[in-house]
Amino acid sequence: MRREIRITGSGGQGIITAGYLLGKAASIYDGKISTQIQSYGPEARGGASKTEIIISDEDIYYPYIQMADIFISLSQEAYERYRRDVKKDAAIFIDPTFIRPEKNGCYSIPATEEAIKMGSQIMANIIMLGAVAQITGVVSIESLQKSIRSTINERFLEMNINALLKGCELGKRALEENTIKATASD
Amino acid sequence: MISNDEIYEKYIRKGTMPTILCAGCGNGIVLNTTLRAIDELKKDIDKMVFVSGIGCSSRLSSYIKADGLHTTHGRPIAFATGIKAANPDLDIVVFTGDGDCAGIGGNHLIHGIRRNIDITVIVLNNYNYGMTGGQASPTTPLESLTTTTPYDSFEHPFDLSMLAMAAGAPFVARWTISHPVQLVKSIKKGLQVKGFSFIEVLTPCPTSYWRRNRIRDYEGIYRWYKENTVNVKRAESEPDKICIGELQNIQKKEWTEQWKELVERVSK
Amino acid sequence: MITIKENYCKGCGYCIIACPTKALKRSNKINSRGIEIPIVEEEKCNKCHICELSCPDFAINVEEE
Amino acid sequence: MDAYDILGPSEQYIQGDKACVYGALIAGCRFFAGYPITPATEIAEEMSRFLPKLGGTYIQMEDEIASMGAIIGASWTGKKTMTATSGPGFSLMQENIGYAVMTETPCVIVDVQRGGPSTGQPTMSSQGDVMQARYGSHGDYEIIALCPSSVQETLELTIRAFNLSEKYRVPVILMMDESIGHMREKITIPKDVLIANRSTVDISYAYYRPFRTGYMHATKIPEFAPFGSGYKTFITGLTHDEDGFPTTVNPKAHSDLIKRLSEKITDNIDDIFYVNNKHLEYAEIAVISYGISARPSLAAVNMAQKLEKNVAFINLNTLWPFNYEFISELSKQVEKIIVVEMNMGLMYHSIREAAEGRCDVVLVSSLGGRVPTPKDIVEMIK
Repeated sequence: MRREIRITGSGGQGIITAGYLLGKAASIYDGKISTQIQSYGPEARGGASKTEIIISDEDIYYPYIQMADIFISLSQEAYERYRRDVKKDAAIFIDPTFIRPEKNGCYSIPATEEAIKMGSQIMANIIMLGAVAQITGVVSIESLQKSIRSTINERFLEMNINALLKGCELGKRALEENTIKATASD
Repeated sequence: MISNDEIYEKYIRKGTMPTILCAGCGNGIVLNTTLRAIDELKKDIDKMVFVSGIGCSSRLSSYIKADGLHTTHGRPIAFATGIKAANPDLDIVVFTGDGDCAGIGGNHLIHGIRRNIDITVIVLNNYNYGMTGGQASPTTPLESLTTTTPYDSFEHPFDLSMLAMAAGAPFVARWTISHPVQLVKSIKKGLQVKGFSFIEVLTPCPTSYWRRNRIRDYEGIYRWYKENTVNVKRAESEPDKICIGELQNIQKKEWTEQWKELVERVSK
Repeated sequence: MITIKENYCKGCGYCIIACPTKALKRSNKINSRGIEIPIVEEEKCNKCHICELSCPDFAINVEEE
Repeated sequence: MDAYDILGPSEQYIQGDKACVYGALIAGCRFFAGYPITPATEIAEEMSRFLPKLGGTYIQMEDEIASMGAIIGASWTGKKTMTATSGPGFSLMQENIGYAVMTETPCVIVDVQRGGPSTGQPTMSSQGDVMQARYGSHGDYEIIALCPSSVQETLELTIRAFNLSEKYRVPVILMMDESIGHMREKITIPKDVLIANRSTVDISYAYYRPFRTGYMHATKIPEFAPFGSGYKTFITGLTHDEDGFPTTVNPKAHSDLIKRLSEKITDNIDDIFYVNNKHLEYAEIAVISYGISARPSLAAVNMAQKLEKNVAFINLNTLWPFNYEFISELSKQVEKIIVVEMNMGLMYHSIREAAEGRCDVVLVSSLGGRVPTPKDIVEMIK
C-alpha cells in the first residue's frame, strides 16, 4: 500500500527534520520503501516549509504527492498554501495554537502547547510525529524511536524521546475524542 | 656564473629553439632569468611544474624541459591552485601575461592571493594583447595607440603590482627586462617564499605595442625601460616614473600548510 | 670565450646595449635569416654575463676560461 | 583511512547529492573543487566534511571556471578529482571541459540539473542540459554522460563515472537532476566494488612520449605520467603531437588527434553504454526515459502491462555516447517509441534520428519543474 504524507509549517519548526525522521523510520527500521522530498530556496526561508514523504510496501516510482493520505500542518500560512491535492478521507493533523480546526473533523494536536510545557517549543514537530504515528500507524512507534536515536544529538535525545511519547499520548486522546465525536454525530 | 649553453642543455626542451617569439620580445629574457634563479637555488626540476595561460607569455612553459601545463586563457592560477593543493610537494611557477592575468583571469589572481597558495606567479606585462596583434589590455598606458584604441586609449590601466599588494600578496616585486640581474634575485626570493609570490616584469612588445607608440628601434625600447622606471628606494624623488624593486615582503599563513593542519586536526 | 649562435640570434641587439664594457657591437654580418648579428671584441669582455641574461634567445654564450 | 571507515552504517536514508559523494569517495576521489550552487551545493558541503578525514583535499574556488581548472590541475598530480555544479555553473565549465577532453585528463563533473536557461528555476527539476553535456564545448569531441534515476543509482553511477574516466582518460559527466539530488531514499553501501585506476607509465623517460598510444597496450589511450614523476610531461590544449608539443597548423596531426580522442569512446561503446530495460522481448511500444522522468515512466509501463499492453521500459542510464545501433534495432521491433523528458524534447531528436522513420517517435515533455506523472505517460500508451 502506498501512503502519501505532506508535512507543512513555517521555517524553524523542524518540518524537514520531522519528514526525515518519518521516512528513515519507515525505510530503515520498518523495512518499507520510502522517499522524502522537501522545498528549497526562498520557499524554505522564513515562510512556509513543506516536505513530502511516500511510504509503500512496493518500489516507489513517483516520489511526489498525487493525492495526500495524511496532511500535517503546524502553521496557518503553510496550511492555507499547501492544503491541496489532499484526499477527501485523508487524515488531517493541525496544531490548534496556530490553526483553527476543520469543520468536517480533523486531528487537533496541541503539539506547540505541550512542547512549551515541556520547556522547549522546538519539540512540537516530534510531538506531532508521535501523534501521527499513533493514529495512522503509518510507521511504528518503535521505528520512530530508533530513527530519533540514530539521528538526534545525544544531548537532546531524552527530551526528544519524551516528546515522542507525549505525542503518542496526545494521539490516543485525540483518537478517543474523535471516536466520541463520530458516535455523537451518527 | 652558469653559461647560456649550460642553461640550455639543462633546462630547455629539445627542438623548441629558436622560440616563436618576435625579435626584441622580452619574454625570452624572463625565461632565461627564471631558469637561472631555479639553477642557483639548486631546485629539483622534476618536482616543479610550469603552468601558463594563453598568450605570448604563456608559451614559455613549453620551452622548459619539465612538467608543464599550458592551460586555457586566463585560468593558469586556477589550474596551478589545483596542482599545488593536490600535491604540495611540487613547486609551481605560473607564467602569465597582462591580458591573461589581469583581464580574463583577474578574479583568479585576486583569489589566489587571498587564499595565499604557495605558487610563484610571473606576469609578463607588455601593455597589450600581443598574440592577437596588439589590442588594448588592462595595463595599456593612457593615451597609447593599439589596434582597438586607434584614437588613443582613455581607460585607466591597472597597476598590477599595486593590485597584488593591496590584495595582500606576501611577496611582490616589479622589474623590467632591462634589469635581468635584479630580476633573477627577485625570482629566487619569490620561489623561496612560502605563499603567493607575485613578480611583474615589464617586457617589450616591439611588434605590436612599441611600433604604434613612438619607439621603433630596439635600443630605444631597451632604454625606455631603464629611463622610465625608478627603484622603490628612490621613488619619492621621481614620482612620475614607474616604481620598480621589491615592493612587498610580509609573512602570512599559507593555504596548503593550513589545509595540512586541518587534516591533522580532523583525522584524529 | 664568447660565442654567438648565429641561427638563434634575432638581431635585437639587447646584448650590445646591456654590455657595460661595450665588448659587443653591431656588424654587417648577416645570418641565414637575413638578420644582422653582433660581433665580439673578446679582450673588452669582463665576463659579467649580463649579455647572456639580456639575450631573449639563448643565442649568446660566455665561458670563463 | 578508508572511505568505508567514515561513511557510517551500510544502510542509510540520504539525499542523492550525498549518495554522489559516497560514490565518489568509494571510487577513490580525493580532490574536490567547487562553487556553491543550488541544487548541487550539498555535494560540496559533504565533500568539505569528509575529504579532510580521508587525507584528501577540498577547495572552494572563486567560480566554476576555476573549479574545473583546479580539478584538471589536481588530476595531473595523479589524484581522482571531481567538481559539482548546476546549469549556470555547467555553462561556465564548458571551455575547461573541452580542455580536459583535449588533454585526456580524467575527472568527473556532476551537473545537478535545474530549470534554465539562465538562472531559471534554481530549486526546480529539469533535464534541459543533456545537449549541453554532449555539445557544450567547442570543436568535435565525444563525451561520456551518465544519468541516475534513484539515490542508489546515483551512488553506483558515480563510481562508474570515475571508473570510465580513469579507464578512458576522459572527463565524465554525471547528469543528475534536482529531484534526484534532493530526494532521500534508502541506500545500501556496496562492498567489494570494482575500482578502475588510470594506466600509468613504466618505461624509461628516454622512450616516453606522453601522447603515444598502443605501445604498451593495444588501446587508443596513452599511459599517464603524473606531475612530479620525472617524465617532464608538457600538456597543452593546442593541437599536439605524440610528444605533447603544439603542432597547430598540421591538418593531419589535428585530424589524427581528434579521431583518436573520439574513437577511444566510440570504439568501446559496448563497454560504456549501459541501459536498464524491462519487458523488452515482446514489446510493441517502448517508453524511453532517464533521470527522474524514468520513474513515472516505469510506473506507467507497469500500469499498462496490467492492461495487457506489450510495453517496454528503457532507462537511458548512459545518455552519451548515444547508441544509434541500439535505438535502430528497437525501431525495427516496436511500433511506437515514447520519449519522456523534462525539456522540450532533446534526447527525442537523437532517438528520432536513429529510428529513421521506422516507427513513430512521440514526446512526453514536461516543463517548469513539474515531474511528469504516470498518468501523463499512460495516456500516450493507450
